Amino acid sequence: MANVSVLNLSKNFGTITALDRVSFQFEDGKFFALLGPSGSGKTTLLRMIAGFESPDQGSIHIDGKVVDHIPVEKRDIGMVFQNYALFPNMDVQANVGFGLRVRGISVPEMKRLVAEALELVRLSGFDNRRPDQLSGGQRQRVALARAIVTKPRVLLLDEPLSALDRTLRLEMEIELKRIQRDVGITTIFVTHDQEEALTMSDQIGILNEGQLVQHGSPVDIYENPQSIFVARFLGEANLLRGQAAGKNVKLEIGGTVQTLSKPAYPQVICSIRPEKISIQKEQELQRSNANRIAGRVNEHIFNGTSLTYLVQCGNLVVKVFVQNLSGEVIPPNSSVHLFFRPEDTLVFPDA
Amino acid sequence: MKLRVFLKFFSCQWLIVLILGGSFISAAEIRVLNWQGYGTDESWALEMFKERTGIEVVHDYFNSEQEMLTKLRTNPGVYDVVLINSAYTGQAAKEGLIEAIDTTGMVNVGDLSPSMRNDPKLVADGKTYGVAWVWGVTSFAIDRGDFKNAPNSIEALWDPSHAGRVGWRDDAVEAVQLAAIALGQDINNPSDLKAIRKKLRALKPQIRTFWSSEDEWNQFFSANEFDLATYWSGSASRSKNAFGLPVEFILPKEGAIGWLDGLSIPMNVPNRNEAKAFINFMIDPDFYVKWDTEVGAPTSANAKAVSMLPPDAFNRTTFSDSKKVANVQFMGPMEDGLREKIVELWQETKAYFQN
Amino acid sequence: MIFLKWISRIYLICILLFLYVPILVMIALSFNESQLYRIPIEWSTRWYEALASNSKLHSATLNSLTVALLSTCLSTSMGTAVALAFFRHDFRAKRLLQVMIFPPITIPWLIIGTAMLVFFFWVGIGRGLHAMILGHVALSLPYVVIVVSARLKSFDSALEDAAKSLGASYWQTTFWVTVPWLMPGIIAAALFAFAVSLDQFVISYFLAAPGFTTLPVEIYTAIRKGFTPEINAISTLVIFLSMLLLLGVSRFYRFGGRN
Amino acid sequence: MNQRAAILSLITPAYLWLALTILLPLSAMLYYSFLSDVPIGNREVSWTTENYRTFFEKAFYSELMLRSFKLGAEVTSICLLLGFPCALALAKSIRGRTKEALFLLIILPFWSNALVRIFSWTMVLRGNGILEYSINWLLPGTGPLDLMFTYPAILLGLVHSYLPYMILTCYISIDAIDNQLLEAARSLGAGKLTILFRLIVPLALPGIVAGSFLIFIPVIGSFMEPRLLGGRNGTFIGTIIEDQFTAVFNWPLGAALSFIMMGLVLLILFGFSPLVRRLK
Repeated sequence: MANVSVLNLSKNFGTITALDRVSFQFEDGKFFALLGPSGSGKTTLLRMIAGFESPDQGSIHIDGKVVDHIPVEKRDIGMVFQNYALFPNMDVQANVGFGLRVRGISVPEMKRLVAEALELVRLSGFDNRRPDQLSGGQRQRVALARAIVTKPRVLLLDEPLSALDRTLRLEMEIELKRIQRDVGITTIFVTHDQEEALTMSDQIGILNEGQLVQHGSPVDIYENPQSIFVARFLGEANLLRGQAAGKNVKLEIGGTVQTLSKPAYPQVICSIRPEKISIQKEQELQRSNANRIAGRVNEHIFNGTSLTYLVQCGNLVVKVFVQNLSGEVIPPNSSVHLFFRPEDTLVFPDA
Repeated sequence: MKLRVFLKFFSCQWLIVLILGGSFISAAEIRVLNWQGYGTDESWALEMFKERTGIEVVHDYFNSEQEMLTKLRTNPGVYDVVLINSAYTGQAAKEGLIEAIDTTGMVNVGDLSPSMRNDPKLVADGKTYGVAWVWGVTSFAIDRGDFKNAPNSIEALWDPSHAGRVGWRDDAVEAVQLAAIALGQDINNPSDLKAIRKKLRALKPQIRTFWSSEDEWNQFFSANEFDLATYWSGSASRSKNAFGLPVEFILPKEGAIGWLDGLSIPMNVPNRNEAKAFINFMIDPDFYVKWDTEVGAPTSANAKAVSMLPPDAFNRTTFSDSKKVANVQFMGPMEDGLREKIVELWQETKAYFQN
Repeated sequence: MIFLKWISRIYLICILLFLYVPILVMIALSFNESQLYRIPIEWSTRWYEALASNSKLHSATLNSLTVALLSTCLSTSMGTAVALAFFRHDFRAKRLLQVMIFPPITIPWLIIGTAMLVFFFWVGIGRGLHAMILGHVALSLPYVVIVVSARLKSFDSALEDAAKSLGASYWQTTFWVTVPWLMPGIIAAALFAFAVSLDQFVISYFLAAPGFTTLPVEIYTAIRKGFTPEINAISTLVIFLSMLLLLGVSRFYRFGGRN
Repeated sequence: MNQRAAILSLITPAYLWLALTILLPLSAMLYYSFLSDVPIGNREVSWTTENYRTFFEKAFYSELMLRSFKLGAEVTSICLLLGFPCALALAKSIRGRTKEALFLLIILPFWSNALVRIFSWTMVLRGNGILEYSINWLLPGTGPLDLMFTYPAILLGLVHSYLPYMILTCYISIDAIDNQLLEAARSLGAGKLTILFRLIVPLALPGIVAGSFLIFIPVIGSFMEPRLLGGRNGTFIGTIIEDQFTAVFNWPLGAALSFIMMGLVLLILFGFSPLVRRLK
């Protein structure tokens, strides 16, 4: 187990820039998620830490030592691949024991360690199955057991859950987190699924177009996105264009809202998350010091625990999440007012 | 330490095996280069020879004189005895492919008819480069079933009534020489190659297929692929005797190609004495009489052997008739330049008139 | 649809019949008494009896098998290595080298055989077993590279990455992961190489040393100089042996379908 | 493992081998083709371009070359016409064990000696041969067929020898076509012929091209089949070259003719290269 840090990493594939001066520190024993849309460079970064790609610039340190010139097989890492990459010609035991065999560990010792690892992933008794005789979730566990049985310094996960169906994925998310906590291994996890990243990780790094745009704890990033990109990529956001005047923003769709801080630029975009907005019918209108905009309900989407309203405000459709407290639904075409607090009204410059 | 001792021991053993094996092989085995099925490889003869001398004989074969020469050139020190058509003996000697044979001690050499033993094609500067073995003629043979009367002219090959029914050996020199005979030219130095070219072109529609070996000839003949075909005298008697085919060999009035085959010893021969013993055995009457009567053979150069054949034998009757043999022209050495022209002429003929 | 199905079946059977005519004829004539292949056939096992005591054909067969076995081993291992190199790595001369693999199939064998004869004679390699193996390996190399590369196309290189991430060295990855996965392709390639070598007569004809012949060379000389149904007899035996071998291999390697 | 070292250790053995057995021998041949005679024994040789000049001076060489290329084109086309439907039927209308068994049966003839197969054809085709015998038995009085030693006999023998190549290469590329693709086409209303010519043939093109080259090239250099089956009509550039090496021993001329033939083959490959490139 170890710290991993990357310094100023850059990588080009031909004319495409995959990574652009990325620096980051992965702390010992923590679970990190690298999140980003496809093509953002997250997989490249992971493969570079593993050693499959070499950086054009910058360096990678594991445990404070530069590993740039150490090949994959000597880096002492564990990796779980997107499609698991289980060796089809070996049974579960041989698959899990592969890394031990390579390290020249004696057969009885190997068997003991493999049994231990299989127990950890709750697959005891599957030793002699072949990969094609396993279900998706079981394969995933084998891949995980195989990656951790050698007690690597870092565990790298390349979208390991993307091939599973939803229920299995939720189950594996919890399982994976449990195992990671039990083993206490520094884990770097690549995903494009924001929910996965939020639920599992201690720290999230968000990549876009080869650059690390923001990193921090899930709550921190969610609550304080530092760019429109992050605000939209992690969770959802309603974007309202306007002009700043002091702490007030005059919205294009009409009305003025307050923000917490004074924007430093005249043209701004306000971002408000749908769940931070409350909705009230015209006739029930109460006075409030919160920001308020008027609109008309277009339609609603009911999904049991909550309701989503699509509200037409001027030429803009604003999304609002409402917890299903009363079981009442505001009918379409009702005139409504939307309320949100100034501290939930985030402003970004309008590029 | 132990490994080294073991290796030493092991390699010593191998050395012994190699030396013993090597000497064993070299003492008991000779390699003969000849046409396939041409006397030297008759299994009964090799048994007879082994019984007499204890020498084993291994064969390698060639398809043409040129191939034989190339095999000698590219495999020095491999063959012990080689059969060479006397027309090529001089060239082989000049190229240093064969050595002069000291015939003392080869008892049957004395019985060879002197004209063949001392044939200038085989002997140069008093040195014998080839021991005369057998001779014969090349002309053609007919299927008796397809002819009412046996033809007596070589023009039968050009007879339109046998168009597409003629077998022809795929050999440039032989083809040109047969055309030369039909045109009355000298086979070893044809005076008019243009006329020969025309004659060969006229021949092309006559031809059914080309043959290259005696066996192929027999198969085509028995499948009734041709009415008549060029052939060798010794082979014709083999086809008749050994295979019972209705073959009749024709000595046309225009003449035929005569050849004399000699046995030679290549340069750097591995087993000179054994080779000489084998050549001596090949001209032995015991071998020849059995060969001709049971299998069918060309005529022996050994006069004594021929005289021991049954009185009605083809090789005794036909070839003792001096009138018939008078028109036979013997193959002599040929200049490289002429041979090249002949080869090209023949290939052009083969390319001509194809469907 | 049923109609098309039957047409295609009948068509396949016709093609198969066409492919097997000469083989059936070869088998039938091996039981024919007549040395000149006369028909109608008089049944006889005389050529098989003759075969039993024909030491020349025995040694030719043995030589063929030796050459085929040795050259198959060599060409399969070298060809697989080349296919792996092309699959795994990108390098400057790759395109050129890929093209360079093909001359053995794109140049008529006649030319290659004579060229080898000329060159081997010139530099003193000479003729014989070693020369034949040199030639046969070169001829079967492109087949091996093609067959193995075809199988590699469906190889998931994440398997190699996984092995490396687990600490396996380059060669451990090769021999423990990639080669076992490739095995069906390698076996198919080896079969191809074996068949090519066993059937090869042009190269063998030019490179065989006197007294050391292979079966095809023996058959070639026999066809031109003295062919007896013994050749049919031995060919019949060879084809039955091949059939057994192929059937055995097909238990491990599915020929028809994708794996 | 250093990348360079890995590549070198993987490819060096094979390419050294190819250099020794193909590259250097062909260079030696090229050298020979400019000599006046074979430099073996005590012969005097000199440099000359006569061997190449001969080809252009004697019309029959180029006629034979053309004849060989025509033969190659014809054999290839017939193999394509016969083999492609066969591969299609095998790949798309037969399933399971039968498919596997049929596939085995098709590649099995490869394992019998090519010469013996050709020789068997001579037994079938020749006068009083099996074909004539069986036809006369079925339809008495048909008389001789005279198929042996004709151009069609050569075609027959060569098509038989090379047909499995075409079936194999076409089969491999047709089998790789996803059935869902064909079903999609049918669901869009495409007829059988449309599917065949607009979908299957274009997708199977790599197999067709590979099979065609695998057949065309050896056929133009073939000499055994024409010799055994062609008789009087069996003279091609291949037989002429073989003659130069095995009967006449004019190696320099044989080498020159070989190089001219190889040059023409390369020209054709070059002409096809835009098509081949498009396939990649």
